[in-house]
Amino acid sequence: MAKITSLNDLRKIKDDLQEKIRLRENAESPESMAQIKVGMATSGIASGAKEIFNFLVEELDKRNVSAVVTQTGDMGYSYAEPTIEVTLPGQDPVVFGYVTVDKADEIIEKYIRNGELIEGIIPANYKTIDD
Amino acid sequence: MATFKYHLLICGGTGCKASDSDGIITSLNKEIKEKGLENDVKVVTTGCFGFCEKGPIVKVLPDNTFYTQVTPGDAAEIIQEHIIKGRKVERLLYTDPETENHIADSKHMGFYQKQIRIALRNCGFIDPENLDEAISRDAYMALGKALTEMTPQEVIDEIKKSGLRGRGGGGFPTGLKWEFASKNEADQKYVVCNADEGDPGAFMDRSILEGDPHTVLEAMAICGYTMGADKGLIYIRAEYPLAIKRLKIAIDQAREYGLLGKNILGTDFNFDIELRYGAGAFVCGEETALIHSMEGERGEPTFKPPFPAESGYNGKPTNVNNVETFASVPVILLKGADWFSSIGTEKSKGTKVFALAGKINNVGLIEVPMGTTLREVIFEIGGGIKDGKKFKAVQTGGPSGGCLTEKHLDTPIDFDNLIAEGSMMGSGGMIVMDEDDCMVSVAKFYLDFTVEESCGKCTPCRIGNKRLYEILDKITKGEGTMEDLDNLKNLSNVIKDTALCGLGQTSPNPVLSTLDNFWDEYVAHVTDKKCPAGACTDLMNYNIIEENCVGCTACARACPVNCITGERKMPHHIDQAACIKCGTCMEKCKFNAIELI
Amino acid sequence: MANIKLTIDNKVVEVPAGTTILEAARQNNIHIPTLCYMNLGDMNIENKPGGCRVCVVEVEGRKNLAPSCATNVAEGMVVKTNTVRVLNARATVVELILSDHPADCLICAKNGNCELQTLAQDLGIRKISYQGEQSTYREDTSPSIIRDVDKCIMCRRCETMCNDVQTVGALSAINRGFEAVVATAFEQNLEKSTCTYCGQCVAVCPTGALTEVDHTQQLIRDLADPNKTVVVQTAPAVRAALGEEFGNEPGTLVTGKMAAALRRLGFDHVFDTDFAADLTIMEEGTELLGRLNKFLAGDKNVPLPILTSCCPAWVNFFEHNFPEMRDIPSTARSPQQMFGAIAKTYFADKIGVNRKELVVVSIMPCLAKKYECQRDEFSVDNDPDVNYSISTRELAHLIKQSNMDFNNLPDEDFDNPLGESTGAAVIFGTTGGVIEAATRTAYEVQTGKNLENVDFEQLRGFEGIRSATIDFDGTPINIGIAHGLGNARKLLESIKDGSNKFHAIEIMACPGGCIGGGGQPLHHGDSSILKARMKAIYSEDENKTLRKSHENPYIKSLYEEFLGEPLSEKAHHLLHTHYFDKSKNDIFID
Amino acid sequence: MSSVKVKLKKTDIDKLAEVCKSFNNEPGELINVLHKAQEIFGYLPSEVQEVIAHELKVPVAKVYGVVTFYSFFTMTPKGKFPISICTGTACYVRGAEKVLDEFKKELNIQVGDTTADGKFSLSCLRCVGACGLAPVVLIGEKTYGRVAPDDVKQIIKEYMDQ
Repeated sequence: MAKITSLNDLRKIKDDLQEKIRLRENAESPESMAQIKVGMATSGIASGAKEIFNFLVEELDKRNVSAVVTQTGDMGYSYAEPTIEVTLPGQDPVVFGYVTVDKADEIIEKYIRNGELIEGIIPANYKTIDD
Repeated sequence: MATFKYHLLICGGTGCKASDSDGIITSLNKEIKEKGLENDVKVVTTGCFGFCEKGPIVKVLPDNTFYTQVTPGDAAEIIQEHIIKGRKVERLLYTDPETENHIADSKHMGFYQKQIRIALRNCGFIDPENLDEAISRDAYMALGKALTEMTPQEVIDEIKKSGLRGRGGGGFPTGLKWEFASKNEADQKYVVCNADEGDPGAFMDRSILEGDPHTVLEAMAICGYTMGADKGLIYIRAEYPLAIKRLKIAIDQAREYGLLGKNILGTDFNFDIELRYGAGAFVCGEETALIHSMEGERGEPTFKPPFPAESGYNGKPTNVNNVETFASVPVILLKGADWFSSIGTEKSKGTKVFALAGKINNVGLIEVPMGTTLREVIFEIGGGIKDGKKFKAVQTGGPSGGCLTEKHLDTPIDFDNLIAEGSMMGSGGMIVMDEDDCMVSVAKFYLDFTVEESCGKCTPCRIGNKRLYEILDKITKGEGTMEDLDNLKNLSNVIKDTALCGLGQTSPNPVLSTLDNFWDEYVAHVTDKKCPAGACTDLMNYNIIEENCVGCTACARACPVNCITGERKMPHHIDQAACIKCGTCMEKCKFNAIELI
Repeated sequence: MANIKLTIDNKVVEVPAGTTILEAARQNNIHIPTLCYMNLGDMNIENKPGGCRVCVVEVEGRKNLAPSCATNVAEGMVVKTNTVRVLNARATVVELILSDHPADCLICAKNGNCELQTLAQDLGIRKISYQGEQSTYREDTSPSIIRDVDKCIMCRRCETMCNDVQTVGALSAINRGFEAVVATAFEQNLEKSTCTYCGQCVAVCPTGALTEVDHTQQLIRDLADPNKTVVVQTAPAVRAALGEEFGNEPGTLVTGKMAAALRRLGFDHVFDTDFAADLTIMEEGTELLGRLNKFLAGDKNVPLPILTSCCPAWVNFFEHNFPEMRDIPSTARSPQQMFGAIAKTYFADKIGVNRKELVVVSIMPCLAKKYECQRDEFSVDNDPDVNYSISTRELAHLIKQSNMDFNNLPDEDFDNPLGESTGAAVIFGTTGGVIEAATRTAYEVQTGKNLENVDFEQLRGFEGIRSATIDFDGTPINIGIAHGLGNARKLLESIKDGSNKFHAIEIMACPGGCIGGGGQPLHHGDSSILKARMKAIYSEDENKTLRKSHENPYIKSLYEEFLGEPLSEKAHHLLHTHYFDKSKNDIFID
Repeated sequence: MSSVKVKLKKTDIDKLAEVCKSFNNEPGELINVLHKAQEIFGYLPSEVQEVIAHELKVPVAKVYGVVTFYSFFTMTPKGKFPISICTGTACYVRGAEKVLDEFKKELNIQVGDTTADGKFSLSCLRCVGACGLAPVVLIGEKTYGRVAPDDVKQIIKEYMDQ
């Protein structure tokens, strides 16, 4: 490592390095950003949830969208798998069913970025995943 | 670069290491490799999470799952269930002692809810052996700001404005101290970090050094800039091998990056840091004693003035601050004095780290805003008293502090309130006691410590504390008189009034505060020859409960002094005058017929 | 410096800035008691650990009491030295010290002369409220000094003297807390340490923790033994201090009364070490001139400067610390030992007594002398030249025990032949005196001219290290003087590194020279006493008709009848010695 | 003072001289030198102190004064398995004293002593910071947490045959 010779250098390095622990930073204040949970019980994985999970993690990172992606167990919507639940800051959770890579892309661009509701929402059964 | 989907944070602090957190790391990495998840999951060794009671802790991010008391054998399950299947390992989750519900996320645990972490901000979050992680969390940014955008006086003013006071015990305004040191002209000046933490039951400084060493290095450099010192010394206990190792790594890394050394960040400011080792003397927490120790002398305090700011290490102006104080400095410069001073009480700003221990459910290291009440700390963060017992007292400030009781529970904790109540902030030890703790014995415990640690230089501390201890010992043995209680009081006050250094001046506090708050308990020992808490064995008697005794003679046969008599199959009797209170009879009795009262 | 106004005990006083409360009070006749504090102002010796806490006072606005010895005055300060709070604290502190102190005052060597005892009396301590464990240590007896560490109160004065002033380093505080005490390395006997027996620790010890080895009982028995002839020699500094023990002003000369007292004690011959001091000048002076002339003739290998060797603590010091320089000091024995050697040969022959029946006793201001007379090289067939040495203080005790009214004794003279001396010998008792005496003789011998003015003011004074150049009729002779072993060390280091070029150096181990010796009446930290003694010494010199050693008629006849000439073979045998390397004693090498 | 008399080998003396030299024979570095020396010898016998005093040119009494001041320095060799009991407040409140008594009883030695066979030595430590595990016992590098007096026999047994 070369020596850091100015405050600007230090700032630049910091910005680069911050990516490395963004995952942790985001976990620190989940309330302030979108939280995405991917149903990844055996059935979910079988229906391609893993692929969706990887896509979300990588794309959000690439597109510089602050969001926390976690996996969770069975969401109880087996009929619509793969399912993901998205919670925007200050809003109630919304669950999307039959999620494909394309759908996931749409969810990122429209719902997470702009708050536009899109098709594929599963009617809420008044329960969040953690309950 | 791989984008990890999970970070597994594992506490590598001394407490968790003692419970084999290294073994957990090895097992986790092995599992990860076997399952081919090297690019998805990253294992990070961090500093202390604070929740030592439940260590070792493994925290899974991004979902903030908090696994407690993990063993290396649990690694496979965590990987298989949590990482691969997305199911939390229920049995490793924290159980709320009241609701008995599992709580997965640390944010919802009472232990963390009331905490604001400033000094501990990076502990349990970054890998302390990795400067990159520290930089990504703003390390050296405050130093950069100070060097390029502020004059030394502006930095001092900012610290003064923040209201930061020394966290080592004295509570002296830090900015003022820096200003004194900056005003004394000399060819050489020193910044000293006091890491000779010695309060029995306090380990916040060690946790900071183990968890976030760079913040201390950075703050020392900032201090050096304000006072015109190019040399820093960290006086650290030799009994802290892990902290020493991490500091050495941190210093090397900072030098490599040019954040210590010559022309830091392209300015003409030079600063470097060396370690000095303490050798087991509590009194070296006192700054003049510390300086003598660094000079290779006996760690005896000397009279102030002259203050170290005028004549310190090697006779040069020296500024001494403790670890926690330094750890608060960089954030103040980055977030501003106003932000810092918005936290806390009128005269005590910011947060304070406490080491919570004793008869409490959640033993650990916590950081709360000044002004938090003892009740919040003990019952909300600490989770209340262990085993459902009754709260009796909390000892704050270590050997310099006092015991506070029920009536003080709603006192907002800050420097001045604690002193007003007869205790001290000290370095932040907080020991909770329950109904089984005898307050005379507790006072004796602390005096034993002070007698052991007194340097012996001044009469009141050398002989006075010994005499205090002896009187307390007499009382716990049932040999005390009311005159002894008067003597305790007078001697305590004289020691407070005449001892040379802070250690001596505060050493009678445990006695005075227990005399004040538990006078009846002292009197019970003296006049009734009884220990209400049932802790002083000399005042206890073994007694045979007649209705339970079947006359098996097991106790009589075992008694080493043959003081138990009785017919076979008839209730037995203990001759109290001959009994040596060894407890053998109670061990031998199979019928619960022997009690200790 | 600016003056500061403050109030002490309701009295407004004005003192210079930088004054301590204690000094300010004393200057205004308010006597705050002290115990650990010691200040020998003129010699820059101060012991101020602020440890005993006896001198605490109340300062308005301060939350605890202030040690007056270590607290400087400040403008507008309001000090109270005798409130209930202060008196209670002070008494409690003294009670605490007493609670860890043997209560054997009546049979303690320091009884009546103990600062702790006086303090307890002044404060009216009538009971010790705090009883408990007492520290116990092994008693350590060396040839000169007894350490009864049970009586140590950790005032640290001895440590200051041994380390800061003398740089001997035999004593240090050890352990901590209640076990803390001043002791030797590994708590070994003083004999195994680097101790030089200078006795400065004894001189300043406020209690009975450090005292001298007492030979008075042995002396009483010897005086009573009809088969023994007992002769006594008294060192120059004794006569300038002994009177203090009998209530005389410091600086009162009691030479004549001392001689009378000694005679009444039963000594068969009352002689004077001063005689041997004159003899020392003959030997040492000749040795100096010998080396000097060789050097002036171009021999650069001559060991110079020549160092005086009459002080036994100084000899011990260089044997321990500068063994590599042990060829520099004069080989001349000290006056005490020269006296012994002459007494047990020349004088014993003269009166027809076998040397084994002759007991030579010396009265010395010094504790190292007790050790010196026990050195192997000063014995013949296990019979020491000087049997034993007693201190000025011991002599005073002895006189008191013998029911003499010292102050009303007549003035008497010493006996002959070993009692006659010159003014040059008397000044051996003070710093600068030996070298001045040597100069008086060396000058006349070297130049062959008569020395008109024998007072070499430039060699006198209290400065720790002094130097002067004396014109030996065209040849400048550089002279150095040091008193106090710390100063000696500095001077020796400067010789070692070549920064100082002296021809001759006088060194005395004790601050002030022998007048401040470890066996003298205790000065309790008052340096004006030393000054008065010094003045007395010089006045004795002035009053003598003969003031140059080589003019002493009995010295002349000693050479004529017995020794031949200075540095003769006989003189070498009886009056000179050699030195040892003691630095390696402590280190084990397998 | 309890000290074991030893004679130092020439190589040991050289080693010590080397240590002192690495600190420029600075008297101010005395404590650092003592730390290093104790690392090498395991303890600080008087002979080691004498060599250090000689090298740093400080009085040996002073070295001894420093050694006896700091509890970290010891003049007796530690046992093969040094047992340290934390007597910090947290451990005290949770029964460290009883555990200590049990060790004393089982090993039949006092704090600061070493068993006759040189196997165990017993000492007390100030807070080691593992308060969550109180009471804590350290044997060499290994930590035992939540030790009860009843556990003591078993713990000692672990080392008996080693």
